Amino acid sequence: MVPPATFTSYYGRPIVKAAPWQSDIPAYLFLGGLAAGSSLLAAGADLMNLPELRRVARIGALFGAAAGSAALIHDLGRPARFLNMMRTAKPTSPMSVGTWILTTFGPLAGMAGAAEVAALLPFRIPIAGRLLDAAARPAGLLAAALAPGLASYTGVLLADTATPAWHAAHRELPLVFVGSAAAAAGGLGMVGARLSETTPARRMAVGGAVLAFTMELQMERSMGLSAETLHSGKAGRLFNASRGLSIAGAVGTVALGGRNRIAAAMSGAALLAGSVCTRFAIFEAGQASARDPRYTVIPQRERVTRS
Amino acid sequence: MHGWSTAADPARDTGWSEAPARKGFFTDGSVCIGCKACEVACKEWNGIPEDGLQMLGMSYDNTGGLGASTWRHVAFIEQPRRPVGAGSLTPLPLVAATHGQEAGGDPGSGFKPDYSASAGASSGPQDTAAGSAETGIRWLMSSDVCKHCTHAACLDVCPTGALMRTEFGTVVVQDDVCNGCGYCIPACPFGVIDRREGPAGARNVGIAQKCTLCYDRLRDGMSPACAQACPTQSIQYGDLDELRARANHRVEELHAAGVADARLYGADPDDGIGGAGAFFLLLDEPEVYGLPPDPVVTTRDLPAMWRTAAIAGATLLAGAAAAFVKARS
Amino acid sequence: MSIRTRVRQWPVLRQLTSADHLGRGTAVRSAHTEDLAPRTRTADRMVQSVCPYCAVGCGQRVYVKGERVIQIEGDPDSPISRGRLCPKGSASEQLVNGPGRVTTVKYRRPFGTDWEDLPIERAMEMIADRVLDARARNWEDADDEGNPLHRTLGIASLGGATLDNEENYLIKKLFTAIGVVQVENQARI
Amino acid sequence: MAECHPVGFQWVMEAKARGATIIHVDPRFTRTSAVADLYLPVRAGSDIAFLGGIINYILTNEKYFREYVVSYTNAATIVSEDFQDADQLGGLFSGFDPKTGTYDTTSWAYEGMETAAAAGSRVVARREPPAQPGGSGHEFGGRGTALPHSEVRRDETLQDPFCVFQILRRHYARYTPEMVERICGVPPEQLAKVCEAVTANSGRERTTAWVYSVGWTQHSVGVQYIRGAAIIQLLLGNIGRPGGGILALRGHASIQGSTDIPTLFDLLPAYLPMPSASSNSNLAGYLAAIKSEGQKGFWTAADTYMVSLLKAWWGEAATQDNDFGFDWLPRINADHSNYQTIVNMLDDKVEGYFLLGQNPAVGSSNGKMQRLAMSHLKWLVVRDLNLIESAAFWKDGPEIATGEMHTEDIGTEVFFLPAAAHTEKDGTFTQTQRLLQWHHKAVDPPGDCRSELHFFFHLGRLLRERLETSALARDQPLLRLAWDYPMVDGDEPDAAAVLQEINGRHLSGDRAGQMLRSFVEMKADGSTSGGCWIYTGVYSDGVNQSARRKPGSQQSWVAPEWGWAWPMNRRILYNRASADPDGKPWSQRKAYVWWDEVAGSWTGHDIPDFQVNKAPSFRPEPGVGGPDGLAGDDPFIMQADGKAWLYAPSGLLDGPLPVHYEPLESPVRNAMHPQQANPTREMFPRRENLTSPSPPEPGSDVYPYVVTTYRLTEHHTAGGMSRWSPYLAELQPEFFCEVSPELAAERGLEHLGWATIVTARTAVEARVMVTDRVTPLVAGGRTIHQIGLPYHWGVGGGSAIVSGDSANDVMGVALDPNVHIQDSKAAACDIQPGRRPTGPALPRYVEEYRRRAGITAETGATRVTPREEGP
Repeated sequence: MVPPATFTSYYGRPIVKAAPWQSDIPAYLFLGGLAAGSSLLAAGADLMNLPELRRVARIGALFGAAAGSAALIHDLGRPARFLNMMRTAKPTSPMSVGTWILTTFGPLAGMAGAAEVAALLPFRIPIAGRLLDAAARPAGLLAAALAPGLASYTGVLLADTATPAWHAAHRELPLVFVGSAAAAAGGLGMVGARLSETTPARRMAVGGAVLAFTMELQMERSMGLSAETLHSGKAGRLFNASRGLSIAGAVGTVALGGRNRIAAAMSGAALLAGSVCTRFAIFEAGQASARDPRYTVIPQRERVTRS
Repeated sequence: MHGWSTAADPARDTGWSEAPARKGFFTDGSVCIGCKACEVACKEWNGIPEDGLQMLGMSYDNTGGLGASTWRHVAFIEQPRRPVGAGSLTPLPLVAATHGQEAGGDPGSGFKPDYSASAGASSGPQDTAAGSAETGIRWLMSSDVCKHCTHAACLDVCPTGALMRTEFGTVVVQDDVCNGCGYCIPACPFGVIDRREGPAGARNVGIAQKCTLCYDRLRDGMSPACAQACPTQSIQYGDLDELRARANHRVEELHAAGVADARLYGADPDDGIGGAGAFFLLLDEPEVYGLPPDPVVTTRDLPAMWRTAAIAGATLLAGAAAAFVKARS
Repeated sequence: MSIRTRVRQWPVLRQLTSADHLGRGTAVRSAHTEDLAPRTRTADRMVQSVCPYCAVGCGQRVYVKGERVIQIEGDPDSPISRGRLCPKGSASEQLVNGPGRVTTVKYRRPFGTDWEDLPIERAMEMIADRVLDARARNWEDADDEGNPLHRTLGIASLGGATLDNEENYLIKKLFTAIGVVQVENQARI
Repeated sequence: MAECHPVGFQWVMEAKARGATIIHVDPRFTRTSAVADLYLPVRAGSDIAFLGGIINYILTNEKYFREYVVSYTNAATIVSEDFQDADQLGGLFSGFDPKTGTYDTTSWAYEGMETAAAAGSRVVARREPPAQPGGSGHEFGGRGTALPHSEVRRDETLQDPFCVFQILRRHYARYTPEMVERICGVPPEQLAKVCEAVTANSGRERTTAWVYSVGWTQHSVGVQYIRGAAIIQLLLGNIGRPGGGILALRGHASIQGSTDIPTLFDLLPAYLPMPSASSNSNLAGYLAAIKSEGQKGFWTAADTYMVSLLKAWWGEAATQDNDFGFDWLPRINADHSNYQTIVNMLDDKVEGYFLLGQNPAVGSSNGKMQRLAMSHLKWLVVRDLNLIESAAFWKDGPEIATGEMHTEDIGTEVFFLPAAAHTEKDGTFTQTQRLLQWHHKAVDPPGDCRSELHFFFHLGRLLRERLETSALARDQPLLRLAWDYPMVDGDEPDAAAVLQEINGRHLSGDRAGQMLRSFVEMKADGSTSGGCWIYTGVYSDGVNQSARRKPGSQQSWVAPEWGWAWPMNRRILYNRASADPDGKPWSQRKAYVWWDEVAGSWTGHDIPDFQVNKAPSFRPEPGVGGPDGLAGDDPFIMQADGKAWLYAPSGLLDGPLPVHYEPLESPVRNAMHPQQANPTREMFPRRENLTSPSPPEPGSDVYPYVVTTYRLTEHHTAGGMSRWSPYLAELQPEFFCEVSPELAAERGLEHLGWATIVTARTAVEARVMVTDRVTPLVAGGRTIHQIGLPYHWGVGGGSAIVSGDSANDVMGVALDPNVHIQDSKAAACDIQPGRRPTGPALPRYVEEYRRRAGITAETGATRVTPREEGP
């Protein structure tokens, strides 16, 4: 007879600790992804001469990088010591790697974004404005070069922990996250640019959504027991929402995105929201898996028994 | 990324050319009397604030677990009168959480044991060093502490260099460097390190805190405060090699005395963390004491993760490029 | 600190130039860490003492800096305790420097509803007056059969057992000399 | 021991590692039980029966150490034929007077000493009105009582039916395993394990030690608990030998010192008794009651001890002509101990009260009675580190909340004077093993904080200044008092100078001014002084021996050069008994001190507790008393016959042998005798101190459970030194009760919920800890549930970091007649789920219980249990 699946713990208390992070971090996961995807979209639009898409994407990248950085700093226990992040460069620390990427990416994407913002102003900024115009393209292209790193490292950031649900997903998380980033950036382009310029945005959005969706399916298999956490409680609700929004957004994009400006904008918004929900869902699932010792004990106990 | 050899010398690996022998703790749960001197001596020496005046109902444990303001924690496990020889081989103590319940949750609410759930659970030998064969009760106690892993995830993931390997092979937080990013906290496979959130005005609020193995005392050749205080030498401090030898001998001694449950935890250099600098002698499964049964340093998988990230990045780049193919309508 | 020094001490540079390429040891050590020392090293003096809690009589080492106790820990020289202390003994520093410790005289007048402050000299005078008063009013020279008593039952004392022998000696000596016999101690409880 | 003396317990763990068997007998499964080889739950208040079962086993199975017993104990001594054992009289010994509740102990005497005992014993002399005997077993701390001479008749074959050994056999025959089970709830096979372990580990090659704390002393028969252990240890030859003994684990830093240099009403320093009113009209009469010239041992020199004390106190003013000031000593004529004083306070007989580092509002039994009593005082002086509950009872104590007291109606004037901590003064503590250890001052006390030394010296100075011109006789003892100590650090009396006075000096002759080396140098002619003869030698050669701190690693395992042990730095008392009658070690393994034939002296690892040049073969001339009267095989040098007493022919007020009596409040009938409880217990039957009925009185089912109190490692007694410490408070923040799962089910108690515990005194509320560590016992065919309450919390004062109801509030006050220690380890209670009523509803709730049980002030106050009709 198969023995019942019981496990022991110390008064039901967690073994590993949940990250002390509040919503700043999942928000950053989204914003960083948005910035990365947007900078790629902007670079493409720049090269392909799609000015409206370029503007939306550059401003999206600027916003994502700025708001994301703010969220990161806000989340610190000692925000005034943010610069200590620059003391070292540690390949063993995804956060160190990510910080270096973000601090390089940020000013570049910022410059490109600033040029777009400056262009919208009713007046011209002397000298600096011209310099900005001149720098916008190389800065935007350099930012785009860094964007794949920025979009993917956050997957490693979560996976490189003892949080059961995150670590178990380490083979898929970067892929899920780049998919989610692409979907968000595409979605933003669909929201902000005229239909005629959104073809790349739509492609990117749908491609991203499909990638994220497939990799999530794969991820759930890898996660084993801890996949439970994606389907219960707060994480479960968020995950369902992310699925619904992403599917709706993707279907909308494919069906109507190229034809109807409003439908495109709505689909884009759904994809953006879906990306937000994906990040929050995975974040919350990890936190829940850390708080319940069964996700730590049972897989490890099974591993011990197997070996 | 890691030399996964058994002969890891963490101090030399981190630039200490003139390192003394690696130091550590051997915490022998078979002689712990649960007095909590270690908890107090640690707090007193390190100026750690009081962190909670609530009764938890977890036997005599009102500390709960390791955290930013608890660097030593004595676990108390009451294993009740049990029928001998029935059921499975793994003892299921009073403290079993049953399958499928909500996450362990709010420690503040205190622990309520479920007597019905523990009924019928079984046990190994009744008569052990730390128990009375007469009443069938075992009251296990053991003092938990940071493991000072050979492969320390907290140290690996710290982005500021606040976490540092010392010349003694231990892992410490540099209070003046840490910016409280909190990454070390989920990284630790034992749930040791945490960010101090209060009380307002206390030292080091907002930054990560954990056992330093009394780095300052070690510098003057003194014992860590907990080991010095421990009345029964349940906590032994010394050269790790020697402690391991001593611990193996102690286990043999206990086995010879019929205490079949005795086992070492964290003493194996081939385990998932490369062996702990602070290891334990336990009388039951690790999870009974709130320890993970098979901890693995998360950064062992980091190379694979970076590879995945590279693939993901490339996918994104390729996808983005593809999105612009013939994109001008 | 000059910019050059700062740059030279930048851990990223030290990572590149030292053996600690991954930045997990010497390269990331701060100046503060480098100077770290136990506070016992810089104490002005250490005196040997005895734990004031139970009667095992564990040896304590009391470290003082700036006329303040900064650390109390077990005395390894003691053949009784061999340097070890229980949680109470380990908390001795808090007993001495405790947040709740009252260091001024408090006075509650008869029927009063709150504490008042009182200079210690005044308190001593008032207590002396009351002792003489109660003693005079309740003096017993002899019992009914004429046996000498030479005492008062109007005053009593109850001491804890953390008092020093020398203190108990003066207490017993003084109380006996003024005829107070109800002198008692935790030892009875 | 692991619970309350963790650092001392290191030696037990070390012994265990070396193969020792650790047995723990306790109602409660503690941290000690957790690491013991054998744990036995026992019903609180039943230990005399448990110990009796072991004695029965030893005697029945001939397991005693015959040579030791014959040579070193009074087993062979013949007792008066008038003696009748408790068996014969339904639980009373011969000589009981039901009117006074006391014994005439004449019939207990050794054969041939009956008359003398009646005339000479202070025990008899002290049985004077008012009814309670004023004496105390503490007086006999260093010895047995006086004997008129040491010419006892002995039968070394131990066959005489009136020899102590045969009396023991008969006395303990009824303590069968079945009886032990019925009384204690300990199954016979468990008892057998203990008996086998204890006897297998005693004898020439091995020793067994017994360790106890207040779980044994806080009973109305507490002294007889210890006597029970003493009988075991003497029968097994475990006294005076390494690894043997009966070790009292004292709970406070200098509680041993507090009895050596007593702040106790019935003692002068070093176990000299306080003079009693009727029998000690002069020094000679006083001394005659302490010792006779014909008896053996060192108590015959009591005159030298007493005169030296008087010289220490009154200096020049103490002269041969004025009996060395003996008449200046106040006299006692009743029980003036703590609880009697509290009762007197309630009756407005006490005006002023000093509390010196003591918190009776929480730490004493029947806390409400304590607090009510203090509200009757005119003034109260509290000296402590923190604003303890006893200082603030008038402000926010529990009775203020219930409306039983009103702040504005309490006339007590309260002075709180902050005290100095141990790091802020020099001085000695005497720890549990009689070791004096000097603690050095580290810093000045802050603010108004002062040492007791400072307070009492200056109080004395102020009093003397006020009375300077008085010619009243009553003021002369104070004015003539030697009260002149050198000052250090300003106006702090020099503690070393006080210790020197305690040690004593030569006052005249060649060595005038020099410190005494030993109490044998003391003289009765006024040429020496010394404030505590057993401490003489602590300043030998002008060196503070108590401050010696040669590291333990640099000396022998006995560590004689760390601190100083009384007497004369001997670390094991009566260690002559570690050698056989011929002076050879009983075994090489257990060698401690022995006779060196070549050197003609005793030698060994410790300082011999014997006249060092007295050969084992020495026999005194008949009629010689004192130290010279001790034979070479009389190891018990303070005893009047040189032997250890299995049977106490005098000195105890409640019997020459222990008898099992039930606690005053018990759920069961005494299975051993018709007599239910100790008939000589001291009681205070009154409204403030009610007792619930015990069988055979009706109503005991209203309080069906046993409640006991105890300590936790994390706290210290009434909490004055721990509840104000954040690090300790957080480890055990709340008052809780420990109950078994069975009781929890019976009463519907939920783990971590609340429970109300109610006794005849009051009700308290506690968080519930349901734990398998509490075992329901089956005793006498019924299940006994026991409830454990740690007693560290209190209410009032407001400044403690954690507070809660006080366990001692539910305990009552009845005292052991010998030592006036309260019966606070077993009482009857009920327990109900939920919090207790608050405000005036609380006294009503308690009253309703009393009504149901039919409690009046006289309940439980009957001394001799009425005999029931036989079946």
